[in-house]
This record gives sequence, C-alpha cells and structure tokens, in this order.
Amino acid sequence: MTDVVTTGLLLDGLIALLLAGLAFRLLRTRDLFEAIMLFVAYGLTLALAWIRVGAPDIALAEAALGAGVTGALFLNAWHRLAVRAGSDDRLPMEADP
Amino acid sequence: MTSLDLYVWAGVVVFLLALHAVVTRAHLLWKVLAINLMGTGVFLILLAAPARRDPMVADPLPQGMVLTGIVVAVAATALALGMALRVMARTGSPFLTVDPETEEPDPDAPEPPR
Amino acid sequence: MMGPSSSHGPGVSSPSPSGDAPTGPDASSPSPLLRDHGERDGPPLLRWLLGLFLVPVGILLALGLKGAAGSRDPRIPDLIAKHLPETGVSNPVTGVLLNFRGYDTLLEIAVLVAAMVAVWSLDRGQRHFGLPASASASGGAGGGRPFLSAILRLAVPTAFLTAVYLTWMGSSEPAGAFQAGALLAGAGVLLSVAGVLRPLTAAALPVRIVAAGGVAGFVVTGIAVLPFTGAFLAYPEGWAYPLILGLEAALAVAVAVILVELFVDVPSIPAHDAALDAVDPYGDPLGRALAPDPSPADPEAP
Amino acid sequence: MTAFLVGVAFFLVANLAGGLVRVIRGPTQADRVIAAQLFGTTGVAILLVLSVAADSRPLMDTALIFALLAVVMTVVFVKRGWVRAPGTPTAPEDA
Repeated sequence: MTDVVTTGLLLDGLIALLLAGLAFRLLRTRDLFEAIMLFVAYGLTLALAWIRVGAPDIALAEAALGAGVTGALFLNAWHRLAVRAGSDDRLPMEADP
Repeated sequence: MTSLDLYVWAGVVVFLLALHAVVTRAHLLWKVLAINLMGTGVFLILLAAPARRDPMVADPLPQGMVLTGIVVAVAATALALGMALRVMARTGSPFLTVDPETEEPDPDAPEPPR
Repeated sequence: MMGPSSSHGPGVSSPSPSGDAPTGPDASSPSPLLRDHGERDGPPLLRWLLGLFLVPVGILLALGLKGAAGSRDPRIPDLIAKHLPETGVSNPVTGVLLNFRGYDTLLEIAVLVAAMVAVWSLDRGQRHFGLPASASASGGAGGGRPFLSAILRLAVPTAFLTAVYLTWMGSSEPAGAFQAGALLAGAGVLLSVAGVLRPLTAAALPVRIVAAGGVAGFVVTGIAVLPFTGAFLAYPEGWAYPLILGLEAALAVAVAVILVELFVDVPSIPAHDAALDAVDPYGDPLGRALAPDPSPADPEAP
Repeated sequence: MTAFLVGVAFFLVANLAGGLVRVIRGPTQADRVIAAQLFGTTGVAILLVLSVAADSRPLMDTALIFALLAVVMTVVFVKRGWVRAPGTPTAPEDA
C-alpha cells in the first residue's frame, strides 16, 4: 500500500513539475507557434492532473475545451497572422532560424 | 507533503509565472495565453487546496465552479483573441502600446461617420 | 529571454517606420506578429525586480492556502452528499450544476451567448458565411482528399455518439452537458475547418435560436415550475430527473453551437474580398486590412 | 499490482517530459505538432493505465475524448497551421 502512495507521489510530482515547466517555457518563448503547441500540451497535462486530483468531470471538460477548442482558436489566430505577415514568413517545412 | 499539496504548489507557480508574463510581455497573444494560464492556476488551487474527507474525490462544489470557469474562459479567450486580432489588423503591430518615435498616430482614431 | 542582450533581436530598428505591415522579405527578422523579439517588454531590470517580488508572494500564498485548507471543515461536501438524493441525479457535480446552483449555470450560458454576440460583432464583415468561398467550392470532403474524408467519416460520427453518451451518463457518471457540448464543438470545428460544412455565422436565425435555446430552456423551466414549488428553478418532486436531462440536452447543443460560432466568427478571410465590401463597407473585416491595399481605413464613402 | 500500474503511468509521464524537448526545440512546425500529439496519445495510454489501476470507467471516457480531440488538432493544424509558400495571398484551404 505504501508502494502505491510513494509511486503516486512521484507521479504527481512529475506532473506538477511538467505543468510548471510547460508554463514557464510557454510564457518565455519568442515563437508564437511553439507557444501554442506548448499550450495544447499544457492543456492535456492539466487533464491528467485533474484525474489525479480526483475530478474526472473537469478532466473531460479540460481535454475537450482547454486543449482542443482553445488550441484550435489559437492556431486559427496564428494562421491569420501568418497570412498577414505574408512575405517574410518562412516556408512551412523550413527550419526555424 | 501530500499529492494535493504538490498540485497547490504547481497552481501557485503557474499563476505567478503567468501574472509576471501578463505584466511584462507586450505581445497581445502572449497576454491572452498568460491570462488563460492564470485561470488554470486558480482552478488547480481551487480543486486541490480544500480539505476533504476522501482524498480520491474532490468537492463537488468547487468542481462545478471550475467547470463553469473553464467554459467561460474559452468564451473569454475567443473574445480576447478577436479583439487582439482586430488591433493587429488595424495597427499592423502586435503590441498595444504605440511607440511615439516609430509609429504613426493611431490609425483607428478618425472613424468614418456612418 | 530575460537578459538584455538576447531580448533585442536583429529587428529592433528594422520594423518599418510607418508602423504598418512588414514591407518586404527580410529573412533575418520575421514579423513581430509571429516572433516576439521582446523589444516592447520593458526594461529587464524591472522584469527581474517583479520576478523577485513574486517569489515571496508565492511562498506566502502557498503557506496561506495550506493553512486555510487545514482549518476548513468539509461541511459543504457532506451537505451535498446528504441532499443529493433530492436532486434526481446521482452525479454530485451535475446535481450542483443543474439543481443546487442552477442560477449559476443559467448565467453561465447567458455569458456564452453574450460572448458569441460580442465576437460576431467584432467582425461584422462576415455576415453570411464564416469561411471563404474557396473552402466549399473545392468539393466538400470528397474531391481529391481521400484521407481527410476518411478521417472525418470516422471521427465525426464517433464524436456525435460520444456526445450523446456523455449527456446521457451525466446524471450518474462524471460527464455532462458541457463536456458533450465541447466534444460536439470539436466535431463542428473539424467539419468547418475541413471545409465540409460551411457554418452560418451568429447572424443566422437558426444559430440564434439554438444558442438562445439554452437560456430560454432554463428560464422557461424555471418559470414553469413556479406554480408547483413556489421558487424559481426548484424542480417539483419526481420531475427533477427528466427536467435535468432535458436541460442538459438543450445545454449541450447550445454550448456546441456557441463554441463553433466563437471559432467560426473569429477566423479570417485571409485575402481581400470585394464582395464583402459591397455588403458592408464599414464593417472592416480583417480581410480588408490583410489585403495589400495601402489605405485600409478608407474614410471616403462609396 | 496497483503500484506497478502507477509506476507505468510514471514512466509514461516521463516520456512526455522527453517529448517536451521536441516541442521546444522544433525545429520545424511539424515536429512541434507531432510532439504535441505525443501528449495526446501518451495521455490516452496514461489514462487507460490509471483507469485499470483505479478501476474507474470515467477515466476511459476521458481517454476517448483525448483520442477524438487529437484528430481535431491534427486537422486544424494541417488546414490552418501550414502556410503556403511566401507571397501567396490566397487561402491555403484548397491546397
């Protein structure tokens, strides 16, 4: 039984660390597309956290809304800005500088 | 130190990181992202902090409030994104503050009469 | 990032002095729209100081929360558990959302409707359809995109089925109208992005009716139960379960439609579309500003 | 057995932390999207493992939602995240 508690604590610590790290990188990065992808990843990780906190209702909503719909909204905005930025946008398959 | 404490700490860290970014980052889309993250930090605290009888099941009341909050946050995000995009389309700049040296006066100011 | 040297990319002075529109291909400094070089982020010293200030705030906050959690006795969960049988559902969260705090949910869906109207009114140029004409002109899911259409055929019906399941199970299991609505919205976003569905904007009457249906269902139910129980949204004995189920179904559909509208009304017409100018010359959809036209805010009347 | 399953979940979350590197370092957009999708697919695996460990069906439902939302994100990326070659003003919808 204590095995479960210890392993669970490790799991929770890793998820919490992952959340904080994702948030840190998301808010510090300079590339908008990277930030959006990190936001999606953050939403999915947060859904895992809700499960661990004991709130499966919230996990369902977070997976669908926080990651899915919000991510789509941001990607849409990115698309709009990429078209706006137009000529100095890099080729899609090209590596970032 | 229990699992729930870990999530409270994560919520506090995420909230403060996002608060810092809202204040310091000038790019509007990062501000929207950061406000979203502030909300999730609050949700984490709201669900993980209260005392409970059964550590495996969260309070139904905060759960209902957080569920409401998530849905409203998505609507607010859409509105904020729409407004940010509109600002960017009118000024061509992703920043709200206009630098007096390099920028023209606000092109939005003389609104044509309807 | 926080350092003063790295925050100033090559593009400190390169943004065009007119302040508008990145004017030419300048590979070394992509548009600040997509890559924020941090020129406007304020002095680094101030940022560091703010960060340092937030550290003790965080520690105090966490300690305070810990103390608050320790001193609070869990009376509310017990109350909810005690009265849960009276709500007609066995999932406590659904009981809280649709029975104990019905007002809350009513106002929530009202906020969603308000947000939908606000987002739509930001971009009045897109009066008729949310997507550019080319999207649906290319022949729906079929023509030349077998993989996309196959994915859609698999995913969309599954999403619908799951949404119905989530609404149905919401009374007893962790699920409910908002989750189902979000999932349906995901399917709707999928269809509209793929160009299969050409969704109406919030201006369309059916959209308005369905979106208002959530609020209307709540208000009508709340008033209809008045003669029986004497209180707004207090369900009469024995009727709680069917009423909640009906409200959940209306809510799920309304939430889905509103979320799809939020998605559809924000996105752009990437290129200048003369047809929209004819429709609404002052609407100034983003499409106009996106066009290479040098005078986006043209004050003269047509 | 439960401890073992939670340990497996831990391992999978550690994989997520590895995938995070790809999201951050790119270098192409496709790399980032695929790595973000890893959060979705690995999330499905974690949820299924945890649902067996805790013997709860709602976790499986959440896994189902994860899987469905992964499709949404992929299609939205392909349709919206990929901008055509520079200088093309038209919509990339009918690419």
